[in-house]
Amino acid sequence: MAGSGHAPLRDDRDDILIRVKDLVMEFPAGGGKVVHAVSGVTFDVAEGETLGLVGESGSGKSTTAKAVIQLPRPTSGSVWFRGQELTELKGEALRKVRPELQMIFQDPISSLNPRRKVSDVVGEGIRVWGGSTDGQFTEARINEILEAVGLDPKIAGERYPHEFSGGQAQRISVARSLVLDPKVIVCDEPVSALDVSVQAQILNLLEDMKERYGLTLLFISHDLSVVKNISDRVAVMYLGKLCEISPSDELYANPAHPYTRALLGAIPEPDNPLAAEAETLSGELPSPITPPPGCRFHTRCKYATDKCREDEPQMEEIRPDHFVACWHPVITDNPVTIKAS
Amino acid sequence: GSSGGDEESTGGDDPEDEEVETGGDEEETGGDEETGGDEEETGGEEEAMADGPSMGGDLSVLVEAESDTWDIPGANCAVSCISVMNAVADNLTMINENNEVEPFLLESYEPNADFTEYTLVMREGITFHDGTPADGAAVQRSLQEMAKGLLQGQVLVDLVDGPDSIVLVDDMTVTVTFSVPFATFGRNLAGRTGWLIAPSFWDDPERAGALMVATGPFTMDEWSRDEQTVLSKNADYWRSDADGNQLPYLDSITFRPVPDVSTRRATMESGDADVNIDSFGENLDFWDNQWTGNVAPPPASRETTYLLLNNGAPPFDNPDFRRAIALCTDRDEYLAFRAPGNALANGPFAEGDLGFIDDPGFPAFDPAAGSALLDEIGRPEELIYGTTNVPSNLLTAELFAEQWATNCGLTVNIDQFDQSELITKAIGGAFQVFLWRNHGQAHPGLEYVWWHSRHASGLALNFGRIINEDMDALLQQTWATEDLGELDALGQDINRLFAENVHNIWLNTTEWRTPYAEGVHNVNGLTLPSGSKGLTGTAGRLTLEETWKG
Amino acid sequence: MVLALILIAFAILAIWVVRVAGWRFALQRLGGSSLIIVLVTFATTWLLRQVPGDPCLTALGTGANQEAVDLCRLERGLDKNVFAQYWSWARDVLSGDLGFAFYKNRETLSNVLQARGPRSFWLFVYGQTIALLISVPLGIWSAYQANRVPRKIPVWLLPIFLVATLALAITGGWTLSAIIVLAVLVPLAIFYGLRGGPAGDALVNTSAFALLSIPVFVIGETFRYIFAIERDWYDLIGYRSWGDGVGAHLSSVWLPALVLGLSVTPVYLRLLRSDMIQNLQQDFVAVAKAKGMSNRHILFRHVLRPSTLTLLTVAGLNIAQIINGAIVVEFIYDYDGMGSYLIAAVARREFFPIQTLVALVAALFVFANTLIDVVYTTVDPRVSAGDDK
Amino acid sequence: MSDTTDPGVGTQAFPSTPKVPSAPSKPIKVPRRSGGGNWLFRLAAAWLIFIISVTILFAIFGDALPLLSDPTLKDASAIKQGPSWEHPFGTATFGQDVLSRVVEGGKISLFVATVVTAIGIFVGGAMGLLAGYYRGWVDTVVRLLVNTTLSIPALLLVIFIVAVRSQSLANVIFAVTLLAIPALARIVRASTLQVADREYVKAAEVLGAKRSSILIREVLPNVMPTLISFAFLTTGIILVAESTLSFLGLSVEAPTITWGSIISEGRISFAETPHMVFLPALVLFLTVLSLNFVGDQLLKRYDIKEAAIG
Amino acid sequence: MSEPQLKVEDLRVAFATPRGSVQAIDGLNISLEQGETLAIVGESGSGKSVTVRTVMNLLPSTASIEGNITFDGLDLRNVPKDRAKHLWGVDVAMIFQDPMTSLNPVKRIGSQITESMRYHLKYSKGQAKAKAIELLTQVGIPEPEKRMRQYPHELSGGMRQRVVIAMALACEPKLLIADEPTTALDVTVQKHILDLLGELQRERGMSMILITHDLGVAGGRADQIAVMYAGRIMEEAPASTIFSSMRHPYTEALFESIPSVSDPSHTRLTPIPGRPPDLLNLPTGCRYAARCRYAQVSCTEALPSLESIGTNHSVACYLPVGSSAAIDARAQNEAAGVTAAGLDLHSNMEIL
Ligand SMILES: Nc1ncnc2c1ncn2[C@@H]1O[C@H](COP(=O)(O)OP(=O)(O)OP(=O)(O)O)[C@@H](O)[C@H]1O
Ligand SMILES: Nc1ncnc2c1ncn2[C@@H]1O[C@H](COP(=O)(O)OP(=O)(O)OP(=O)(O)O)[C@@H](O)[C@H]1O
Ligand SMILES: [Mg+2]
Ligand SMILES: [Mg+2]
Repeated sequence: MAGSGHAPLRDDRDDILIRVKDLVMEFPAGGGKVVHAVSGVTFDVAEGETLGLVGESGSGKSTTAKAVIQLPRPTSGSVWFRGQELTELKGEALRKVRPELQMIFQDPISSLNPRRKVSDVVGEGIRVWGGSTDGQFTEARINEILEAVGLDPKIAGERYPHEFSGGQAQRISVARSLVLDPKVIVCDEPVSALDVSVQAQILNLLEDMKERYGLTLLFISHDLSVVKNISDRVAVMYLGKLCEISPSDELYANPAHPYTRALLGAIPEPDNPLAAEAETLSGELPSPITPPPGCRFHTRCKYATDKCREDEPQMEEIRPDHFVACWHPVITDNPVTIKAS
Repeated sequence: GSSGGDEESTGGDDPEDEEVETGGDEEETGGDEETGGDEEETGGEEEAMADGPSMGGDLSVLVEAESDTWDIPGANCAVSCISVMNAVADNLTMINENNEVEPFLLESYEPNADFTEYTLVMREGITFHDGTPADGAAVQRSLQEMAKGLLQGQVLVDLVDGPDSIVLVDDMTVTVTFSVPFATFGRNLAGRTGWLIAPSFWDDPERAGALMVATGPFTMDEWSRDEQTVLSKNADYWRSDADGNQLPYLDSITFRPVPDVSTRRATMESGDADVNIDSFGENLDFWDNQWTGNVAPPPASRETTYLLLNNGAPPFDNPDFRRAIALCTDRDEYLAFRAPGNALANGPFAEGDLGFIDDPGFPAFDPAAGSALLDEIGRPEELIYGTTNVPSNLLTAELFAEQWATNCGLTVNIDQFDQSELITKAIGGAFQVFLWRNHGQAHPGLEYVWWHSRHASGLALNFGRIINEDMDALLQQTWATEDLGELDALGQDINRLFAENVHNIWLNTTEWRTPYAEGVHNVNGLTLPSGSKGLTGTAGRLTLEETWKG
Repeated sequence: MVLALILIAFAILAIWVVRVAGWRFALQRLGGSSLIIVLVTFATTWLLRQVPGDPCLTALGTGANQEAVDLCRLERGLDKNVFAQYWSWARDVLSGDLGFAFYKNRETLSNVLQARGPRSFWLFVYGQTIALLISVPLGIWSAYQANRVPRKIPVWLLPIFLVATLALAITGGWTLSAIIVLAVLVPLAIFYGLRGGPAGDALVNTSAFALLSIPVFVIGETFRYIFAIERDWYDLIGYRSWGDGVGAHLSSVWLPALVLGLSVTPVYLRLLRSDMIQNLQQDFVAVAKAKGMSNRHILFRHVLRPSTLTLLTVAGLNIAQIINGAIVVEFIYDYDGMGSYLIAAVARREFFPIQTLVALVAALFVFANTLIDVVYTTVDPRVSAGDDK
Repeated sequence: MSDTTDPGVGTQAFPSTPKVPSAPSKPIKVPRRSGGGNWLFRLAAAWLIFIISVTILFAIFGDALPLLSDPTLKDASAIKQGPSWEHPFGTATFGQDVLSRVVEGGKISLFVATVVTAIGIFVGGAMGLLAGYYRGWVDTVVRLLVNTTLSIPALLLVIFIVAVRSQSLANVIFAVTLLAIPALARIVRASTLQVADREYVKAAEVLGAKRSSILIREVLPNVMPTLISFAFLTTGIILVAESTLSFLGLSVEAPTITWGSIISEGRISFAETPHMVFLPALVLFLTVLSLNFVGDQLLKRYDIKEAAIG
Repeated sequence: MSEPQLKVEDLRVAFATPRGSVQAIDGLNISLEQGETLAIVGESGSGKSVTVRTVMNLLPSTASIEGNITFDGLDLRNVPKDRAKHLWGVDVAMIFQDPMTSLNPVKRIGSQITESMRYHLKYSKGQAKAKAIELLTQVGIPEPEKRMRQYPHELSGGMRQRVVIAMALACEPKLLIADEPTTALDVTVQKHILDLLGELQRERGMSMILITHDLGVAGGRADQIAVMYAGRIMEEAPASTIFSSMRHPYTEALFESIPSVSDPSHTRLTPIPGRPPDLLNLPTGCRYAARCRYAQVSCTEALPSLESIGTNHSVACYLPVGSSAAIDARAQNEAAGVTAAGLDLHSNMEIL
């Protein structure tokens, strides 16, 4: 898998909001070595769309998402946002775009400053951008947003983050990111730390907010059900590369990449039809410092051939809008259904 | 009591002698005072009546400072250094208890009539620790080296042709000639100038760090800086006691420099040392009344503690200002708080010494008069009282600062610094007023360097920068006579001169105590070859030649 | 001799550092260390030149006259500017000439180091040993008690302790006020100590705080009074070397070492204790408990090692500061080590030896810290040398 | 203290209650667990307030307070006397009332300690914050400075500084501050590193806040508890340090009274005047102990890992 | 039926905290047959870990415990001293949630595995080592000899969890307690770990308590599932029945709130409103009443007890799902728009 290529870019559409091309992110690993966290990822996100990003831990999901908002700036590659090449923006110019691109973090508690009142946390964006010196407006805006995320502004605004439960804290995070009227919100595992009963609240909230404010989401999770539920398109990552990208229903019905199939097979549902595929994944995830040549998945793939070990597969469209980077994609005509218990 | 017999001089006359020492932890205050003379006699008798001396034993002695070098001509050889040297080296002459000069290492010692030429004849049969003979040549060499030394050179500054006027006449005879009368030379020979040091020491290219080699009762075996100086018995020592026993009695002496006075006292109390020297006022009562061991009898001659005024720089260059400060100083209060039971001093000479007068006319405490005088001449912006940063000295500083401020409305600043700076400031004249302790050498002529204008410029030993023609004249006269009566009269004149000009503000005579443990006998006892008793123990200096343990 | 031994020890340790951590790290550290040493010594040089007072005048004392002083200045290069002086000092030191410790008697610093170095060394070693001997067991005990249920001890034992303490105190002849204070505190301490649990921990912790709150010199002075004067358990006779016999040697050092040790004990104790408490809350401790391991096993085999990390770091960072305590202790016990020499040297304005010593201390500091970084990697395999903690 | 009042009672069997699962369950009676030496904390705080208010009261009302008199009032008839009803702490070398001197000395000692801590916290805190947040060369420089200072024995540095400049109050404060800074900088840096890693700091960056404003608005408030806790500990350490300097004759010039100067005056004749050593030392001790204790409890309360300053 | 292997009766656990007493477990009953797997599911803070820690004797001294726990007829709260020394870790073993922190970072894998064998079973070094290698092979770690000498940080999360399992199995326990053994792991790894546990359990005939908050995990692996909420068991049933015929409103709500892979994307989820009660200040009546859409006045007045309603199926509810009373109650609440416990059924907003 783990391929490159610009095929998934939908250059024919004019509502593309973000275009990520050949994104590479490397970190120094000490001793002169380099961690290849993300290596040549290409995708785009249309306005109003939700792109889900799944993959094992360490596959580079967070790194990709953070590179999109230039925190930190990628090692190479381009990130294009509404007519601007973000990687070329410097200092103040970059800061000016920030309000358009917001982020929600995984840990609801540690992403809120424990020493600031909720209204301050939420109003921070307005303060930074000083939209209006009119305190009334600021307050009205904060109240509006708090209400929108389901918190009573009168009660919640005056409290401190630690007085809230995880779900409520995540609502505050959402409110904070919404206050500047962003176009895009990057959600890095926003529900992983939450209980299932609360997770649904946040997922619903995100959907509502998307509708209400016309948001575009980049949604990361390792829970495949969650990603399916919220995404329009889903991209599967493996060891810093994209394997497969497709509309979500299509992906879950016709997973073509062996890795995607293995992932789906690992979903803990009784009678999972793909369960056998998950067996291959028992091997270790190779080190991102010395990624395997050719297809990065070949070390764990039961279909792997010599070709896979030498040549890197490119993204190819196997069905309308369904792209796979694999020399041996599984293409069948009977869609799989993983029945929920 | 100043009976005639008291008039004696002590070993030290040389400049280094007393320079200070307000510096150490030792605050100079006297303890319960008894007149030195009386105590001396009774003490001496006690010792003499004790059982005969026994041989052997190791003595552990605490001294207040380490010596910087044994290269005496340039050394800052103060009380601790002198105590060690006394045990290692012998003097050419000694002072007896009647304050007269007697030959010691010398067979004979003869000045000419006007005290410009001296004939010194060396005793036969004496050898240095290294076995070489201590003959006339050695005497010549020693004196010459002294004359070349930075410090001792100032004592012998009036030699006719410098070191060349020290001439070896025959094997055992040396003559020394001076350009001016120098009647105190014999006394100098009883002090640092007169230690006979071996040529091998002088020849040592690294003699600044070398062990002393001389003729004394003990040989210097080890010198671990700041830790200890170890001496051991000189088996070939030339002297024996009245019963014919070979001197010294002790096998060895270990001198341990312990600068902190309270540590020295604690060490004595804990029984970890045998002998101590102490001039710390607050300890005197302890040694006199609580100490279970003995205390060696102090001699009459005592140093004086005073406020050293810099006569060479404003504001103390103005005699009226000096007088005003004296008027503003409540010396009785000082005595009460800082030197309880000590005798008030009105002049440089202690009671019982040559030149002492009870009331030389030193201004008495009169704040009104002082204030009035200051109103007249104006008050300086601030007065700087310099002191080392030792707690007890700070207390004294505080007291005077407060007196001058409340009595006479002066602004006094206490400038505190560490010890070494005190000396450098004093020699350089960079001060206004210091607490000081000096003099008490029992002979006005020996104070020459401290007061003569010849020593008052540049880096100078006349720290107070006293420039006074009358003083110069009087000092010169003390060098021309050996008559004790005459010297007494001259001393009194000097005393009055001081009172009149208020060159210094005299405070009190300084008491030393030499406590030693039970079982130690005859500390500071010394019998001269003539059979008379030597004058020892001045200003805490130890003589251990005839000390024994048992 | 001593210097040579020290150098050999240094070399062996350096080789070990290189072996464990590699050349890269060693060179990197060498660079950083040299920078620190140069900075420190230059700053010292510069500062010393600002100090009023003249080393020549101080050395010559009352014997000074202008010519002698000028000659001395020339001989010591004091007439040149700071940079030239620094350079000449550095050249001398690098060429092995440490200079005169006492100008007047031309005693070299090497001599002084040889005579006094071992004293400070042993004082340091024994002080640290005592500190560790007290702080480690107490720290472990205390940390362990922090989360334990106190043992049941009948309250009526308290008056028994009290009476016993009083009886001991009276027969032992303590002074009245001490009896009153101790008669209350000692039984309480025994009681809570035996009882253990959070109260036992609080007892140790509070005692550590108390010790931290008393100036060293008060302890030193009091101990001198009690142990050297009141009872003759310590002889104020100064240092005795190993050559004078083990007994003499130890008995000449134990009290100053104890005082010095006590001054750092609370620091070590509290660090170890808080680290241990923290580590005792780690999951792996629960796992070990679930494995049925005994408490002793868990404490010593699982928790102790990772808990020494902070202790090590702090010990390393404080290595230069031990001298502070040593200065005070050496002063009170008339123990002629390097601490008291340093003070005397400053008083005498002996610039060059002070610079040399400051450089030595700085070198010791950086070396010890480098060493500790390497030890770190063996204590905690997760850390690799050179990581920023 | 009896068993039952001890806060640490733990895993003990409870008398088996009748098993009534369907009834509204009665909560188990659990002995209330105090927050770990709370009463000690209050005691310590009370002592601090007491010491500070006595010192302030004295500053305002002077010798009008009972038992206190002019600390410089000399009395030749009562030199170095032990404690009595008239002089609860005894008298000093000039017969001054030691208690009054302790109160007066407290003014200076506490002033020195507070000022040093304040400046130390300000400068050291700023250094630590900048180093911990901006990292890079700022960090390198700060760490170099800190390590350099730590590699010189503190006392030596004080001696140098005091020797270069005089022993005025300002200089002593300056010298001691110089020593307090590195330790504080180190602690604040460590704490900043931790805070800067938190996601709310990243969130502020995402919002487009300027780095300087993030430092002040997000990082600083969260480093503050550490700073405040260590301020207490530092004040205690400085009080002890000042007394040690006094002992070595390096603290503020006479006749300024500090706790240290009283103790070291008493030390001169320890055997005769133990009251001048122990009673002021006791006050110093209790104050430092309280400061330490309050600081420690704050650390615990804010759950800050103890770093070493000592 | 014989006496169950593990029996917990009316367990109550409370913690003393500075802010008051935390009633973590409140009248909990469990019985586990030899060889059986019991899964405990529930929200965070519902008391799952406290329950098993009580069994493992791992609670801190701040905990007060009431109730009876028997294991193989042994009263676990009063074990004789000599038996206690070799009980936990031998007969009962436990696996913790986070493999990253469960291993001592400064000790080699080998010594961590062998130490309990050496301590409890008095194995010699060689014996212990051989056994450890065998265990590592069993849990599927390649090159076990090499791994023995490694430190935990050199292994991946999945590997570490295997090591932790090997450690727990070292003394061949009869009962294995796994407290969320896969929560910190990737789904892919999770599957393998769970398969492994199942396999080992079958091989050794161990009983197991599996704690999880993932119903899917519980469903596939357990014989019996207990749903916990606020320190109490709400419903307990065989895995096969609980999915098909859950009776507790909480269980029902839990199922509804979970997104399913089989639903198309953007399927609207049904969250459970509100949040669990404050354990410091528990309400009277059913703990779930405040969030329950069926809640009636009676629910807020007295605590419902766990009643058996079928084979191995019991539920603690006055209005079990599917009962006519429940249907009525819900309809009634819908009509009113608000439940007797004050829950607003129509507002989307969570009022604080
Ligand atoms: N700042 C960094 N420095 C060095 N390596 C990094 C850094 N950030 C990420 N990496 C490495 O990059 C790789 C990708 O990490 P990333 O956090 O993007 O993964 P992820 O898919 O988000 O995983 P997870 O599900 O655990 O969050 C990992 O191997 C990680 O160790
Ligand atoms: N040592 C303790 N002191 C005080 N409260 C505690 C303690 N241990 C647990 N609790 C409380 O007991 C309750 C139950 O905790 P427990 O750890 O059993 O929950 P859990 O169901 O395992 O949750 P999770 O899924 O988060 O692990 C929680 O409210 C917790 O705060
Ligand atoms: Mg991530
Ligand atoms: Mg849990």
